[in-house]
Amino acid sequence: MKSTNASAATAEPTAEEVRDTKIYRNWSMTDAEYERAVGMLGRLPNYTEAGLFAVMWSEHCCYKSSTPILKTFPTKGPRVLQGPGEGAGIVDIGNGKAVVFKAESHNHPSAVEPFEGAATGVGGILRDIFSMGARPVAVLDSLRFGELDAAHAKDVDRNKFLVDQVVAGISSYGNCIGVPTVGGETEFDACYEGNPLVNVMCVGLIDVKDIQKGRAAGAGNSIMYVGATTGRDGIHGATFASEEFGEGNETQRSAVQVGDPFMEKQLVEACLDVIHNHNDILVGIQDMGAAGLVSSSAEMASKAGTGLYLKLDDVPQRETNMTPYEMMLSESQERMLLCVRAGHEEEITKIFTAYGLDAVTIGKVTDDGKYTLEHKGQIVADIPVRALTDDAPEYHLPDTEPARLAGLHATDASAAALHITNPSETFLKLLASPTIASKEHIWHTYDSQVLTNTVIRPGSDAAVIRVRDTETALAMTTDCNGRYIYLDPEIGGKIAVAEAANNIVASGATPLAITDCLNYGSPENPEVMYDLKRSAAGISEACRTFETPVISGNVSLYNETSHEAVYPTPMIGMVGLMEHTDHITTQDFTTAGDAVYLLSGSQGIRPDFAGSEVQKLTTGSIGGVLADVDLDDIKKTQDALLTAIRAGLVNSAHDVSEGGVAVALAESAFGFDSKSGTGRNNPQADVLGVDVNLDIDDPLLFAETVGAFVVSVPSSKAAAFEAAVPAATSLGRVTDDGMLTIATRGSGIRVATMSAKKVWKESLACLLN
Amino acid sequence: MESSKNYKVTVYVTYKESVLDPQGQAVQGAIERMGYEGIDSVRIGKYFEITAHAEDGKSLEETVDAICDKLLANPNMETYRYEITHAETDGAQA
Amino acid sequence: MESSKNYKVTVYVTYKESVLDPQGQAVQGAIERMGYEGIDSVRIGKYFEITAHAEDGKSLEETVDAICDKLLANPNMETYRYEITHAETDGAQA
Amino acid sequence: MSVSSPRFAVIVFPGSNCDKDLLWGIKNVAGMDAEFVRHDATSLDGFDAVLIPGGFSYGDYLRCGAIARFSPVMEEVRRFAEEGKPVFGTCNGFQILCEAGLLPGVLLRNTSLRFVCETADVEVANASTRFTSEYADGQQLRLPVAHAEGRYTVTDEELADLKANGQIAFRYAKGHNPNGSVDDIAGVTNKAGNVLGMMPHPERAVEKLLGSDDGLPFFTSLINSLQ
Ligand SMILES: Nc1ncnc2c1ncn2[C@@H]1O[C@H](COP(=O)(O)OP(=O)(O)O)[C@@H](O)[C@H]1O
Ligand SMILES: [Mg+2]
Repeated sequence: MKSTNASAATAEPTAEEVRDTKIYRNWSMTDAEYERAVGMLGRLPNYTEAGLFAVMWSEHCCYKSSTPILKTFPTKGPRVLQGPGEGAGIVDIGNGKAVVFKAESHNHPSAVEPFEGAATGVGGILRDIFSMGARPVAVLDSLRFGELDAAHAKDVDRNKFLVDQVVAGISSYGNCIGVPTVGGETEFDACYEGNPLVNVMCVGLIDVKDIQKGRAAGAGNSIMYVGATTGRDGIHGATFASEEFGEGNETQRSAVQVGDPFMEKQLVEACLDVIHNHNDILVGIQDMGAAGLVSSSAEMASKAGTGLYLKLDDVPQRETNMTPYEMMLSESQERMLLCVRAGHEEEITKIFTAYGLDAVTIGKVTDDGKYTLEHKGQIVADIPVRALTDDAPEYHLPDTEPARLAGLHATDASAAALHITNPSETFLKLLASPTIASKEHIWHTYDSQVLTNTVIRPGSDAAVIRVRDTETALAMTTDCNGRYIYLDPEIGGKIAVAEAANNIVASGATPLAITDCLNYGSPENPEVMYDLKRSAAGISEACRTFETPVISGNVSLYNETSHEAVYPTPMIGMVGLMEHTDHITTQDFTTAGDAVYLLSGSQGIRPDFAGSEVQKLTTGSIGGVLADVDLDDIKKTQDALLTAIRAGLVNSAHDVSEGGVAVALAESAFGFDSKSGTGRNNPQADVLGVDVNLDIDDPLLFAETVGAFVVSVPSSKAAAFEAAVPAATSLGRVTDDGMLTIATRGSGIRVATMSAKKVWKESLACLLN
Repeated sequence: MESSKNYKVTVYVTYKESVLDPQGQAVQGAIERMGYEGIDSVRIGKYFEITAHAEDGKSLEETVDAICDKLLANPNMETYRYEITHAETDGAQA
Repeated sequence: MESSKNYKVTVYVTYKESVLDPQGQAVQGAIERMGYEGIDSVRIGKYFEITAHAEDGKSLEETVDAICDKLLANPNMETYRYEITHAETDGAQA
Repeated sequence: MSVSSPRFAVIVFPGSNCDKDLLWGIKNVAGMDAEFVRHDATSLDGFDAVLIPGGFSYGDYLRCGAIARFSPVMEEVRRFAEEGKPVFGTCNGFQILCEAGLLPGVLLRNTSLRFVCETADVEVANASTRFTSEYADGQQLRLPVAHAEGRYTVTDEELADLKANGQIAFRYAKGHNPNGSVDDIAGVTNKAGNVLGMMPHPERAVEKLLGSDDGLPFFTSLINSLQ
């Protein structure tokens, strides 16, 4: 078969010119990779083919540097129906139903074009979920930005702008398409200034019988393209995402795409209609994500062990004179690829037309294992499918212990304690710090209730969605404290999972499984590889302890600006199963007179100041030796808490995290509006307070001991609770005097609940003005 | 201030050709469904009517350039153009 | 169809004077915070670039009137004006 | 309610996203006979009430509701309303009814310029409509709102008319107006009282599990008015 170069009409370089000019280097392909491609083809790849190799072998598409690490994650479990490898992972939740979830990053697009970058991030992860056959039921967003005060930011206005626009993008896409955004996290640190992190997780529900796979099986079957037309937007977006930012990257900006949530809404409904009602003629379905058409089609063929013949003239195009290279690499949004049984194309077209969408046949499944592209009567690519997918390079990159660690570990973290002379003052400052302050200003702009399943909205430890036609519910959260991982990747990795599990348990659910977004710097830096490896080891260990396999995930590398990497930030998204909606618990105190307890591991509250908010606040930096966590001990505490919740002994539960036990107590007393319809107008919420006595020194009020919970219990059930959870320490009572009274061995804290709440509630809006 | 004149500035911001305009598409579709013929394409942009005062058109132009670049248009995906006319006079082009 | 000509239509839709335009106010506030002086008021409108074909300007005008009245502007709060120019000719006003 | 249960149509426009919520509320929670009716349907025969859901019809890409009002089914909705039968629109449904001229006024961008999702304090301003008879005048409700363009705007004369005719059905509680609506208006009827639009979502408040069932009497009022 002759494999000519692109038509004479376009002045594309010849195969020889590609070799001689090394143009592939612009696409982040190395000389060695180019040679590998030449070897696989047994000839020089033409321009289009070289482009296909470059994008398919980019980190973003094939995870060439991270695959060896991902293989170390535990991925199996009795409930796991689909682990990593498909659009999203799937876990059985009983009653013939399953939960489908995955997270994805959109860091680089959001850094240059925050609104569209974040919006298309939501659109992309939604497609992963409904391509599995599931209806998306919830979105969570995990965000990291630079600091919001001029003293700690290079360009504070830019940081504010990024927050504003990223949040607007998420809200605009999620609200329009009608999937509730129910949770997330938002943290601020100087290291994210040039490279914010925008991770979005989507959760879907499916009847087990409807599960789909992205397969192009059965020679002769048709490949159909549905959704939006293809434009030149986002070409090389995937390789763009795999490159670190430097000063002169302005020209890359054309890689940003515009989202059309209305189109995607129609796409969801049409695809689910096909899956639910016409499954007999659907062979496989996959979304077009990174590296658009080439990635989706090659993967579908690879998974089925088939070949493909695509006629690019039939690809719906938005712009004129598009080259094969442009069409294959375009990252235009809101497109899906279907494999349809031969002879049934018209039925499919009809269904999509009813939703106002185009569906056209652009090729056929073949049995020759080849990836063949035809354009204007010529063959423009002819590559073994496997070469693009399974045979992509895999690198075992070297790692070395980061030089920073020795210095960080030499810091005495207990120095933070010395700065705490007025605990009430420190307390109020902590409540005002943007990482701890209420994120209401953000999630107020997210429709968190559409689809009428949301029981717990943003504002509590985990969001909760009821599962219709059952007594069950799903709890979900995202978590990661990059500062801990910066100090100690392995322990930090454990903590990220433990905190996610704590949030799930505090809401009354059993952790089921996790997804992740591994946000790191350049893998070519051995220190970054060390962070990646060690934190993955910590995550794996914690996942084994909590019995939460990793069912899906995403890797985002090259998160650097001018060689400054972000904190290693492996975002953990966890979903838990609530056996009965009666178990749903929030962090809010409900009733004056309730007994307040502290549940913590065998060691109680420890002087855990390394990487804490109070350390950052009082010393201006972080450092010290991060205390290891006893995962089994935490698991025991979680199990005890769950038992008590299920026995109906608990009115509220909140895990201790940023800001320590003082902040946890305060947040519980703020009586927030997380249970829809309570809170603001609950006259009690305005007067609730707490009167407790902790037998600790003042600074420990702010120590971030992982695995501790603040729990409130009706006084009539106190005895039963103490019998069920012998390790619980009685601290005092919920009051109705509107005061936070926290006694210690020192001066303790005494502040009016409402004034503390005002600081906490209004801080973020003030900072963002 | 005494010597400053009044101007009217109109700024037009549109998406670059290559950028998808879902809004324009939606409007075009609606026009077709309403039964009107002959509409080949619709693109939607923003339109700002600004009143301003300045010493002269030249200095105002600098300000408007800066405002457009930094605020009114997103250089990643939009282009703009503007017109400055004298207000309260017969609208000569500045 | 053989005798039809190509036109470019630009439609401007703005809020009536009496309608509060908080977006325009926000833009004006942002301009002030950025330190630019001399901007007295900002109002934001929509701007449509339409390409169309029709037998003559007269019949196109009828269509554009109808589209504006029914779809592009809401007469309760907005007003519109438009310009029709020949495309591919020297742009005479229709 | 057995065989003669009234039948409800829930209209589905491209981009509607509260259609399932409305159907769930009226059918699964209130136990009525209800069905989706597509935007391109040309008949509402056999239906006793029409419910227009929230969402982003056609992406709300021009003005909210501006494109949806030209859907074929809206001709039927107009006829239905003219026959005096009940038509209800929430959120985007309200916006569509205003754009279609079935209700006075328009809904503009919130004064905050931001999307607002919260549980609003709403007051029943007129409990004698067919949609509000199960409430008492002045009753305080907790109803979810979720919109970016909910600032109800009418001219002074129109406002005077609304007041004179008792067309204001719901108001936001004093000091809790989430969008800048004139006179704190949250929901209005037409002059005849058979068409009602409101920004709050009663269908999101029909189950205690989800925090509030303050919206349930809204639907029972409507159901009772049909029996
Ligand atoms: N970007 C966001 N989007 C939605 N909800 C958010 C966001 N950021 C924070 N939240 C919500 O605010 C609450 C507090 O978040 P966080 O401090 O991260 O909780 P925790 O420390 O318990 O993990 C949670 O309910 C969370 O879902
Ligand atoms: Mg928590």
